[in-house]
Parts: sequence; C-alpha cells; structure tokens
Amino acid sequence: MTDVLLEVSELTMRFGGLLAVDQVAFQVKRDEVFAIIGPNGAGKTTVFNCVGGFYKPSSGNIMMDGKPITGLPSHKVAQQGLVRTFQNVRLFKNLTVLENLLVAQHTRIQTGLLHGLLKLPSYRRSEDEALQRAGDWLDFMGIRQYANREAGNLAYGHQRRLEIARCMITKPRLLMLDEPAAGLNPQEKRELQQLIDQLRKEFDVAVLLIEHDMSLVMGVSDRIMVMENGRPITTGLPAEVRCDPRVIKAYLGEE
Amino acid sequence: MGNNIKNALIAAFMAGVIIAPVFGLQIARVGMQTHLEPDWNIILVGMAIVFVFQLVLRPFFARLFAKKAVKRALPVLSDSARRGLIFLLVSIAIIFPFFTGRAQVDIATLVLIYIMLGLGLNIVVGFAGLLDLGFVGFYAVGAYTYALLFHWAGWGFWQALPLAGAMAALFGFVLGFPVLRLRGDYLAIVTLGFGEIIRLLLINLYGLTGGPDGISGIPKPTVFGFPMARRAPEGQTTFHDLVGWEFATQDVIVFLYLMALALALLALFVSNRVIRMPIGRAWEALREDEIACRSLGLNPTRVKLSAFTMGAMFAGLGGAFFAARQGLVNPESFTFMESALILAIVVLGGMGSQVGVILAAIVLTVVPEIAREFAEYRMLIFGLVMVLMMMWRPQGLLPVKRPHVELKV
Amino acid sequence: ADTIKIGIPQPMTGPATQYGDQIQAGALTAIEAINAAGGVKGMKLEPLLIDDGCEPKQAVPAANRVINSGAKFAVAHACSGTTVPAVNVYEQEGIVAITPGATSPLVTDTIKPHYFFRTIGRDDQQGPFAAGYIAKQLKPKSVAILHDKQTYGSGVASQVRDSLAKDNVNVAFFEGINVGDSDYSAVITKLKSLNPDLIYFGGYHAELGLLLRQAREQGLKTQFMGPEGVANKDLVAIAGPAIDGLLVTLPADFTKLPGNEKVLEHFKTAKRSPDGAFTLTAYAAVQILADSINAVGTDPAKVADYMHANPFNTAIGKVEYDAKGDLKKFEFAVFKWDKTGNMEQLKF
Amino acid sequence: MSELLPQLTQQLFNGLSLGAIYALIAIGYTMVYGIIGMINFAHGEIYMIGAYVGLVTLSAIGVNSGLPLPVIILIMLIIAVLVTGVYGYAIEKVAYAPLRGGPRLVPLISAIGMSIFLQNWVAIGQGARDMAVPALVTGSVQFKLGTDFIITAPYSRIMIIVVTVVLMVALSLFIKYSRIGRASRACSQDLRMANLLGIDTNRIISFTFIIGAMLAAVGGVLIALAIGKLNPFIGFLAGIKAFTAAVLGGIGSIPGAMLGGVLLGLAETFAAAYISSQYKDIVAFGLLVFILLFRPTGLLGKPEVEKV
Amino acid sequence: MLKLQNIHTYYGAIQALNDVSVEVNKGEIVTLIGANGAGKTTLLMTVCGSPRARSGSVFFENEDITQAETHTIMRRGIAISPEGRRVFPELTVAENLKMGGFFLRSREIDEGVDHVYTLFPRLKERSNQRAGTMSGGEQQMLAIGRALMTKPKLLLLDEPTLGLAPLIITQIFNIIRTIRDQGVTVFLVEQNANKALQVADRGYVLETGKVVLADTGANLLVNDEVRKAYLGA
Ligand SMILES: Nc1ncnc2c1ncn2[C@@H]1O[C@H](COP(=O)(O)OP(=O)(O)OP(=O)(O)O)[C@@H](O)[C@H]1O
Ligand SMILES: Nc1ncnc2c1ncn2[C@@H]1O[C@H](COP(=O)(O)OP(=O)(O)OP(=O)(O)O)[C@@H](O)[C@H]1O
Ligand SMILES: CC(C)C[C@H](N)C(=O)O
Ligand SMILES: [Mg+2]
Ligand SMILES: [Mg+2]
Repeated sequence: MTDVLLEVSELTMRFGGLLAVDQVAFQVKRDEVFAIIGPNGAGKTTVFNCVGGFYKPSSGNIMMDGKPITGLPSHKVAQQGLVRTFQNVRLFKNLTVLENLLVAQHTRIQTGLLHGLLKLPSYRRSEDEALQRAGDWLDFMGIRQYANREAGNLAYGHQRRLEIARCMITKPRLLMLDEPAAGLNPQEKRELQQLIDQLRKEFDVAVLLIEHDMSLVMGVSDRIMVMENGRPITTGLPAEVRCDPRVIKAYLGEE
Repeated sequence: MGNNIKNALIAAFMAGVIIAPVFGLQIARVGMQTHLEPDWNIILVGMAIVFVFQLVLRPFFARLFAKKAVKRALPVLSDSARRGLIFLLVSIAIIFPFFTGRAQVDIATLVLIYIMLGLGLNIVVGFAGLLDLGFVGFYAVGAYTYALLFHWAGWGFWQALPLAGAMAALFGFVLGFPVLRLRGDYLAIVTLGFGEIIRLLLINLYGLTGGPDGISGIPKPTVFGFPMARRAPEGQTTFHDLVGWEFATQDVIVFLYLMALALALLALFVSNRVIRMPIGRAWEALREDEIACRSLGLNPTRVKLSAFTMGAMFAGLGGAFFAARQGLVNPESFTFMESALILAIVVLGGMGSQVGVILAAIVLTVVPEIAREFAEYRMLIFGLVMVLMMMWRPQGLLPVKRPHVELKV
Repeated sequence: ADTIKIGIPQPMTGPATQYGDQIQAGALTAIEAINAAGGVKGMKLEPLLIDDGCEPKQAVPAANRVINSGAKFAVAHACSGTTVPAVNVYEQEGIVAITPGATSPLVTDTIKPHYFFRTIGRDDQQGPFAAGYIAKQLKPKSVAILHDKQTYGSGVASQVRDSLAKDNVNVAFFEGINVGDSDYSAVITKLKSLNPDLIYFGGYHAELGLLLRQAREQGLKTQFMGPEGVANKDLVAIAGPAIDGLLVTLPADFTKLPGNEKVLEHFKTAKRSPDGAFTLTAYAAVQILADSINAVGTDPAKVADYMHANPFNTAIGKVEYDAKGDLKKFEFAVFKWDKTGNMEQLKF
Repeated sequence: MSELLPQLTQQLFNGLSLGAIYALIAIGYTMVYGIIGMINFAHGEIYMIGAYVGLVTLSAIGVNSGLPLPVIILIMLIIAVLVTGVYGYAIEKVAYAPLRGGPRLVPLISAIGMSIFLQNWVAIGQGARDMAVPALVTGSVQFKLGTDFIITAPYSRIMIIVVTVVLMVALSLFIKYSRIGRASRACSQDLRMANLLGIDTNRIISFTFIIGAMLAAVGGVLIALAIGKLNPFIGFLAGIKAFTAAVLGGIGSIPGAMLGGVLLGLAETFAAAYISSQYKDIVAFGLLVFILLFRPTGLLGKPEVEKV
Repeated sequence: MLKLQNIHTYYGAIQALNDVSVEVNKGEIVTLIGANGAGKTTLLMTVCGSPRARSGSVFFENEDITQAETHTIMRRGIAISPEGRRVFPELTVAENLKMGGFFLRSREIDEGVDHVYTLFPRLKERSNQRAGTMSGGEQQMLAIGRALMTKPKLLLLDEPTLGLAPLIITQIFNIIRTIRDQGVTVFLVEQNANKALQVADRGYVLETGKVVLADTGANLLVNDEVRKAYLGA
C-alpha cells in the first residue's frame, strides 16, 4: 500500500475547440489536504468533474488507491469512496436535514422492499443505526437543532456544513470540496477551516479543495497546485506558492 | 374607473369574438350547401355577461382574494389528522355499499380503481418526479393479462391477479430501462408514445387480442372458487346456489366493491410504507437533485426504475380489476385521455399526498357522473372543473406534510 | 308501475349520431303511436334516452344506466362495437333488448343470448350478399378491401373477402385503416398502383367519405362499394361529387312495404322522417316489445320466451326469431348513388 | 417493377404534405413550449377552432359568391387568424396566467381541462357531428415518370407545403433577429431575470400565445380545405401528433418542428405504403422513441447544459 | 435617489424584512452587510418589486414605485446583478450582454458590449460560448457585465465577488469606484464586508430583517460589534 490515494495523470478535457483541462497531473496522499487554485475558468471545477465521473475526460488516467476509475459513471466513483460538494450547494432542499443524511447512507443500509414492508427486525436495526449515525454527524457539525427542518430553509453556512456532513456520512476516503467558503462570512470561514482540519484528523480522510479564499487555502492545505488556462503552473507548499511570481501575476495580484 | 370600463369593454368585445363563430353563427346544411343561421342574441348576452363580470364582479373578487391572500399559506394536514381522516374514509367506505343503490356502488368501485391507479402514479410522478403520460399502458397490460389468460387459458380472477401485476411491472421495467435517462418533457412524450404503442398493438394484434372489439365476457371474481353469476358455466356451482340465496345482482356489485376496497387498501398500505422506506427517500432525493444523488453513490437508473416498476405494478392490479368489473376490455378504454385523468387525480390531490389522491379520485370520478344530468354539457363541465380546480387549489386539494422520520433535538 | 320504461341507449354524439337520430325517430314514433292508442295493458311506454356515443368504452356504462333507471326493456345500441360488450350486461341482468342496427354476427354468436334480439340482418348475410352481387354482376378481375378495424367494419369486410374467395374473385388487397385519421393518401397511392376494379370498404361513412374524396383527388377512379353503415347524408356532404356511382348494400326500403301506410301516417303526425335504413327497424323493435308485453306481461323472462316462440307482424314485415335472437329471415338490397346525392335500388 | 419510382415519388409527396400539416401545428406548440416550458395541450383545439372559423366564414361568403378563389381563402385566413388570436390570448389569461410560478404540472392539467372544455364548447355550439368542407381548391399537378402511373399533387396540398415553409422561415428569422424574438428567448430561460431587465414578460407571453394560435388557425383553415371534413374532436389527435413532431425535432426549435413534422409524415406514409396502414402509428411512435434514445433532446434540440 | 420607508416584506407567512428604512443618495456607494439569511437579498429585490413590500414605501427619484410592476421599475434606470447570477444559460455570452441592453439602440449596445469586453477580456474570448457552460466565476463576470450594459442610474449588486479569484475581486471593487465616479449610484450587498466597507460611503447592517446599524463605511469598519460579527476580527 502506497501512501498515494488519488493519482491523476495526463488528464485532458476538451469542449469543442476549447482545452479546458490540459495535461494535468497530480497526486493526493492519504490524510493530505491538497488544494487547487487558479483564476476563474482555469479548469478547476472541470478537473473535479472528470475525477468524480461527471464528465468523461478526453484523455488521461485517474487511479484511486491503485485502481483505475477513469470513465466510470459518477455513482460508481462515489461508491469507491470519492465524494464531493458542489460549487453551488446542492442539497435536497425539500427534504429535511436528517433525511439528507439518510439518503446519503442509501448504499450502506438495508433497502430490501420486503424487509421494509414487513418491518423485519433487520430492517429496523438498519434504520436505527442510520438514524444514530446521522445524529452523530449533526452533533459533530453542530446543527442538530435543525435536524427536522427542510434543508433549503437553512442559513447558507449551515447548508454548507450539511453538505459536508452528507459527504462524510458515506465514509469517503477522499473528500472533494468545490469553493466551500463562497458566500460565507469571515467568521464562518474560520469555522470551516477548523472543521476541515478536524475532519482530516479524526476521520482519516484526504481532502481535495478548490477555493478562492487565500486565508483558508493557506491555512489548511498541505500542498497547493496552481492552474491557469487548463494547465498546472506550479505545485508546492503554501509558502512557496504564495511567493511564486507567476502565481501572483496570474491569480493573486499585488496586495 | 374609466380604465375599468375600457378594460371591460375590451373584454366584452373579445367575448363577442369568441362566442360568435361557435354559438352565434351556426353552420347549417341544406343538401350539399352550407349556410349560416345567425343568433345575435346569444352573442349579445354573452358580451353583456362578460362586461358586467369584468366591471363589477372581478374587482369585487379581487378585493376578496386580496384579503385572503394574507393567509395564503395552505392548511397542511398534520400526521394525526391525516391518520384520522384515513380511518374515517375507510370506515365510511366499508359501510357505504349497504346503504345505497347499485348505481352508487358501481361508481364507487370505479372510484376505488382510480384510487389504485392514482396511488401508483403518485409514486412515479409525485415522489420520483418522473412525468409519465403513458401510465394507462400499464393499466392496459394488467387488464389484458387477465382478459387474455381468461380467454385463452380459462384462468380465474384470483389466479390472474398476481400475474397481471407482475406483467405490468415487467413492462414497466423493460420500457423504463432505456428511457429513464430522458429528462422532463422528453420522458413525458416517450412514455406517451409507449402508452399509444401498447394501445395500437392491442388494436392491431387482432388474432390475439380481438382488436378494437377487445375481449368480452370476462368473469367477475369468484368467492372461494364459486362464481357470482346468474348462470354458472358448465360444471360449476354458483355462489348463490351454494348458500341458497336468491340471486341478486346487488350482491355481486357489493362483493365486487368490497374486493376493490380491499385491493385499494392494500395499495394504500404499500405505498404508505414504501415512501417511508429508504427507497422512498431515494425517489424524493432523485426528484430534487439527480446530480447530487449520483455524487452520493445512488444509481439513478435503478432508483427511477424501481419507482416506475412499482407504479406500473399498481396499474396492472387496477387493470385486472377493471377487466373484471367491466366484463370486457377493449383498447378504447386505454387512451391518452385516461392517462391524463389519472395524472389530474395525482396533481389535484396535491402531488405526493395520498389522502389527496383519494379525494381527487372521488371528485374526478363523481363529477362526470353527476354531470351526466347535464347531458351534452357533461364533458364541458368536466373540463371547466379541471381548470377551476387548478386555479382554486394549485397546491392540490389536500397537501399533507411530507412524512418524515424525526430526530430528537 | 303505471309506465313501462324502455331504455334507448344510442349514439347521440360522435360520428354515428345520424344513426342514433334515425333510431330515436323510429322508436319514439312507435312509442307515441302505441301510447296514443292506449298504451300496453293500460300502461304507457316511457322512453329513456341515453347516449352511448357509438364508443365501445361507453357501452357497459350506458347499459348499466338502462338497468339503474329501472327499465326492463331496451332498444339498444346501433353500433356493433357497443352492442357486443353490452349484450353481456343485458343477459346477466335479464333485460330484454333489441338492436335495430347492429349487424355483426358477434352480437349473438359469442354468448348466444336468450334476452337479446335484433330487428336487422347479420353481416354474414350482408357480406355474402354483397359478394354475390360483385361476383355475378360486376365480375371484377381484382378487388381491394379496406376496413376500419372495428367490430362492424372489419367483420363485414372479412365476410366479403371470404365469400369472394369462394366465388373465385381475386381479392388483391385487404387492410385496415385508422378511424379518425384525416389523411389516407398513402393507402390510396397504394391502391392506385394496384388498380383494382372494385374497392370495398367495411366501416362507417366518415372514413369512406374521406377515402372517396381523396381517391378522386389523386385520380383514382375505381368503383367503391360499402355496407349499410356508410349510407347517410353526411357521407354525401363529405365526399361531395366524389360520391357519384358508389354502391351500398342496405336493408330493403321498408317504407314501400305494403301494409305500412299506417306507420307512415304516424311518422307524419309525429313530424318525423321515416327515411333512413334504421328508422323502421327501430319502429319494429318497439312493436315487438309491445306485442310481447301485451301477450305475457312485463316479466322480462316471459317476454323473452314469448319472443323466441312467436312470429310478429311489424313495420319491417313478418318477423321470427331463432334461439339466439337472430331473425330467421332478413333481406338486403343494393343501392347506387348518383352525383346529386340521391340513391336508387338496383334491380338485378 | 418499373412503377416503383413513380410510386415512390407519389408517396414522397404524400408524406411531405402530411408532414407539412403536422409541422404547421407543431410550430405553434414549440413556440409556446419554448417560452413558458409548458405543454399547451389546448393547442390542437385552437387548430380545430381555426378550421371552424374558416368554415363559418366560407359559409358566410357563400361558395358561389363570385369572388375569386384566392380572395375567398384570404378572407377565411384573416378572419380565422383574428378570432383564434383572441382565443389564444383569452385562454392564456384565463387558464394559465393565474397558475404561473406554481408547481410545474398544474398548468399541464389546466391545459388538458381547457382542451376538453374547448372540444365540447364547439360540440355544443356547432354540433358534434362531422361537418363537410366544400372542396374549394380543386385540381392538381399531374405528371408521369416514364410509366403509366400518374403522379398527382393536388393544389390544396401544395398550398400547405408552401405556406408551412414560408411561415417557418419567416418565424425563425423573426425569433432570431427581432427584438421581441430575442426577448422571448430570454423569457423562455429565466422569466424572472427577463423581468428584472425591464422586459414586460406578461406581454411577451401573451404575444407568443397569440402568434401560436394564429399559426394553428392557418393550419386549421388550409387543412380543412384540403381534407374536407371536420368535427370538434379533430384537434386532439392532430395535437398529439404535432406535439410528437415538435419533440422529435427538439422542442423549442422552430426548424426542429418542421423537421420533426416532415419526418413523422414521411414515416407514417411509408409505413402505410410499405408495411401496412394498420401499423403506421406504431412506426411513428416507435421512431420517436428510437430517435430520442439516441438524441435525448430531439433532432435539433440543444443538448441540455447542466454545469455541475 | 432611492428611499425605502418602513418596509415589511414577506415570503408567504415568513417575514423577511421588518420595518426597514434605507436611503441611498445620488452618486453614493452604499453597502449592506449582514449574516446569512438576514434579508439582504430580499431588500434588493424589494426595490425591484419582486417580491413586493407588503407595507411601507419605496421611492426612486422621488417617485413612489412601491406598487409598480418590476419591468417598469427596472426601466427607470435601475440594473441588478442578482444573487445566483441568473445568466441566460442557453444564450451566448454576447447575447446575454445584448439582453442587458435590451432597450438601447443597436449602436449603444455595441458600445456597451465593447466596454464590458475591455473590463473582462475573458468574456470577449468566450463571446460565442453558451453562458450555462461558463465557469462559476466567468458567469459572475457576465452577470455584472450585463448589469453594466444599460448604464444605469442605480446599480444593485448582490454579492458580486462571490466565487471570483482574488485578482478579479480587486478589479471589481475598482470598477465599482470608477462607475461611481462616473455618476452611477451603487447599492452593494457583500459578504466580504471588509472590502465592501472600504469602498462604501455609507453602510447598513441588517440582522434578521431589521436595520441595526447605519453609519459611514469608515466608521463601521472600526465599529467593534461589526468587527466582531462580520469582519472576523
Ligand atoms: N460544458 C462545458 N462546455 C464548454 N465549456 C466549458 C464547459 N464546462 C466548462 N467549460 C469551460 O472550461 C473552462 C474551465 O471551467 P471550470 O468550471 O473548470 O473553471 P474553474 O477553474 O472552476 O473556474 P471558477 O473559479 O470560475 O469556478 C471555462 O473557461 C469554462 O468556460
Ligand atoms: N423564496 C423564498 N421563500 C421563502 N423564504 C425565503 C425565500 N427567499 C428567502 N427567504 C427567507 O428570507 C430570509 C431572508 O433571506 P435573504 O435571501 O434575503 O437573506 P440574505 O441576507 O440575502 O442571505 P445570504 O447572505 O445567504 O444571501 C431568510 O430567512 C430566508 O430563509
Ligand atoms: C347503425 C349501423 C350503421 C350499425 C352497423 N350496422 C353496425 O353494426 O355497427
Ligand atoms: Mg469552479
Ligand atoms: Mg442573499
């Protein structure tokens, strides 16, 4: 067992004449927080979509734990322990917070039709466990008091938390977060940063992060890859990347 | 006010334009020639009514509704109220046939069949959010399964019933498999196409299905193997002979009704449980956001297919029952209009609301029956009722709180 | 009861309305005449008009309405498509019903009813009759047959086909078309290249009207022929001049029957027209019911037995029934249309 | 078989003219759908009413009025278009506008209700039985391709094809280049945002309905003249077929409606010609299912973009 | 220029704004800050008449527009870059921009498009791409560009920097300053309170539907409560 969890090599994604992602390669190690940053339209989200199976990459290889997952449909990818959040939060808005977490456990619980119709003991046990786990995660995220509310009515920051909880409850090995801090206020951003730290430490999950908020990125990432126009321009430690003149010119601007 | 008068005048003028070519100027034919028989009164009266309505009544209603709008939030049925209501409805349903005439019981049986269909389609449209305009196809499959098994192999109702459900489910599965990746209205039209194809096949496979004439003489369910009929087929004893009753058609009708009630209750129970089960949650989640579902590892095709198949199965059971009630099946009973009616039941009920479906099935079956009194105005009234109902209760007759598990907080 | 209810479930809407009107005219005139003469056993006949739309789907509900209204007798259903399913209901409920229009053999063959009768012939008479005329008088080299896929249309069309085959006439084409379609040009082109000497259509007037019109438009001049279900004024209007030369088989013109002067008198007082193929068959149906009730009372079982056993003198002549309610004898004739929309019986 | 080619040509013409009929109705469907994303099931009924208005007008003028034929037809068209325009406007205001912003299926049901209502409205007013329309446009172009088989193209059908093509082109240009066209495209994607840009969305919607209804009326009049028979229920089947055509072509796309209509017409005709007329509708719907499986948004429909 | 008096706005039974009064003077940048769900978006949308205030009045250039219809309000010279961007996904970038200038003459439209292109060269590169396929940040630029098209008198911006790269954020604030200097009034809702208050002449703090603080931008920046709650200090 190597310590590389996700390995992306020579990933290319073309939309018509547009090369949105061009020969991108990177590795995410176990327990690592790996960030991708870069100007708008650099191709970050597209990388996510390719890795997650939402787009079929034009070429390239994606390996999860040594197994190729290139071109698998997204639900199969998710079953491999690779789940994501979305740039615009995608909750089941009319379902309750609790139900959002129950749906996420769908692949892990007793779903037999007859079991449920007859309320067999194994079914009940499985439902109880699912509820238990959901409750635990709500506690962890500090949103238990909203458990029975419709998810769409939650404040934005809480929705973000719920979305992360919904991913975590599937026991992923790699968590992919697409701009999790967008729309949060500074206070909430700081809480988010602590949360990511905590997740990694307590749940052995690697994190692949896209974010434009530099304080967050610099605060939580182990390594950072900078993309521009579909190509990685540098990969390195936060401190290195921050001072890289190319990054400053293309992305950060002079402060 | 001046503005109001102007608007009312315009509306009255338009009413004139609308009425004139249909009612005002009747086409009459003499031999091979047509000419017109104008009736100006009807046009003028129509215009006057619209004028008055626009000028006086509408502002009045507007004010009325404006006040109401403050409390526009619909009364949502709570869990216990819902249970109470269902209990009440069921009790009424059980004693009902013993206090009314056969015509009423007969209609009530039809209502129960529509309840079954409504509950089935409710799963597909209300929960899984798949707009299915060809639902009637599965209904037809169920009905014909029984009819054909009877016709070609002499099967009885109780033997054929499970097979009718299974057959419809199979059709749902097989047809659903390729098309469920279509979105929204494209799915709607493809399902409509499937419904039509099934109907057309039934018409054209003359040798097998009897074509447009269908199959008649289908027996009603037996009571423990004894037919309920005036004359038994050779070699069988009728139920009334067995117990020594005088044959009364009322009994047959009531028996049929009670069977339908049992089946509808079963459907209610199953759909009620299923939506609280993981699969039910998955349907709803999929309706809300397919991409998010996929990102959590749910296989959308499989989830959709389960809804589609289960809905089809309900339709199949309803179909077998329909065949038994009518004693006859023919493709005419399975036109698109029928799908539309079932869909209307679901929507009018308040998507996803089971009590709503029951009420809507009653309303939409009974209204056209009552409207028979108005002879040729029957369908006119029915159409109008559909439009008005939608305006009156766009959220459905009885929206219920979504059933959901709760967590202590 | 002081009245005897007679259900009249007939098409009051839809394409077959004309036939429903004819039947209503006949039945109501008969009822009024009988009532004016004192009724049946001192009771008046009471007509109950019900619409069946000529749609198979509405048949059972319409029949149920007859029953629910308390009527024990009916002048039931013009169209074979509605009659076939409804027969089961009348039989099950023990209602004596007579159809003045439905000609399909299936009406009485499927369940061999005891309570159901006709005052019209069967298509296994009409079809072979038409075929005989075709084979002997027209002597075509080839015949094309179209039908509307419905009980009546496809039934009579296959009767014609089978009889022609027996007569060694070449049936080059046999196909169904859809009711309610408005464009038949594809099938007409097909016929055009086949170029048969005769086209027989089994079905109702609406489709035949379009077929005729579109055939002539495409330059197809072949002779057309059809059964009694096509013959009415609407056909003339739809087909227009294309109707010229059309042949139809119809019941003989009973208005010319000797002994019917009184009947025609009644139509005149009622201000209704006795014309139309089904007016007098409906009249006769009411006569038969009234005569039977007069003889044995209002118990439907007895009435049915009586009808099977006895001959009747009616507006369509002398009538006798076999065991399943079919007439022992009924005659068809061939009529030809001219371009002004009038028809004339052919003598041969 | 040397007659194969001329026969094929004749069937091709039959298919085209049938397809043009579908297309003419489908264009209206597609426009209305494009703009408020709603299947207007009452559209077929508007077509039927257009046909009736045409017949009423014709009866008022009288077949033997002595007016030249084109003038008569023009008058029929104008009156039919005006009346159905009012119908379209009123239907939208009465049955759909109050439901806007509600659940998506509600207007669909309302439309089905409206469709039933209108059928019976006319059935009561003008009677439910078949009406015959006198054959005004008679005659045809006839020619041979070598053999004895005479290929016949009736003027009434040619007229439909020509009018459909002209209307389609005109409308496509209008939608693409006119301001109202651009506004309506914006409305079709985000009504609220269009409103926020200062566009009076209610007017755009009314306008779309009026245009859609007028197109249906043109179809109604021309088809009634060509076919010669109408009853209050013709709209339903025609509506379903036209809607199928619109979806086949990619709903929302005007050239798509044309393409879908023609394809459907050809499929039906050739199925009737070379398989059996009994199976032509099965072939038509089968084709629809088949094409959608490979092009889930129709032939000319843009693939749905959902950026994750 | 814009004046809201005692506004109450509801979504059905939910009250989103409670007795809010706000004023924006000509040529000012006014910013509105507040936590998630405080009602900031609702306030902007109430100005546009969608949803409409249940009570209270909205004045624009001294005319009461409380009951006016949305499209008439917007045509008075107000433009908005709404929450969630709401670009027309099937239209191309260029068409989206043209929609922004719907009521302008065609020459003005062309000028406007060119102007937006110089502000956001990315949009020029992609002028024929369908807006729905643009990246999140690109769509945000498009939404802002579209709002700028009409040269409005009053510009409403709802979280314009959401999802934008740091470099672009800086640029957006520069643009805001520039157009203010050209005489456009700006009403700005921002999560990025720090930067927003820096450019703003004045600011309001909204909490659960109520205005709890109103002051100049500079003062709010140093206000302790604001710093604690919104600046993350
Ligand atoms: N489906 C698509 N079709 C065409 N072009 C696309 C599609 N999806 C993305 N693009 C283009 O590919 C490029 C990369 O987009 P992507 O969403 O990956 O950017 P990003 O790095 O996530 O930007 P942001 O920070 O703004 O979210 C963009 O220029 C975008 O316009
Ligand atoms: N369409 C709606 N229906 C019902 N409630 C709504 C709706 N839109 C907003 N709300 C509620 O109104 C309140 C104010 O919402 P608003 O969107 O104005 O907040 P905001 O300050 O813009 O928040 P954010 O920073 O998250 O954008 C919230 O409680 C929200 O839940
Ligand atoms: C009334 C008639 C036209 C009916 C026709 N003989 C049939 O059997 O359907
Ligand atoms: Mg992105
Ligand atoms: Mg907001």
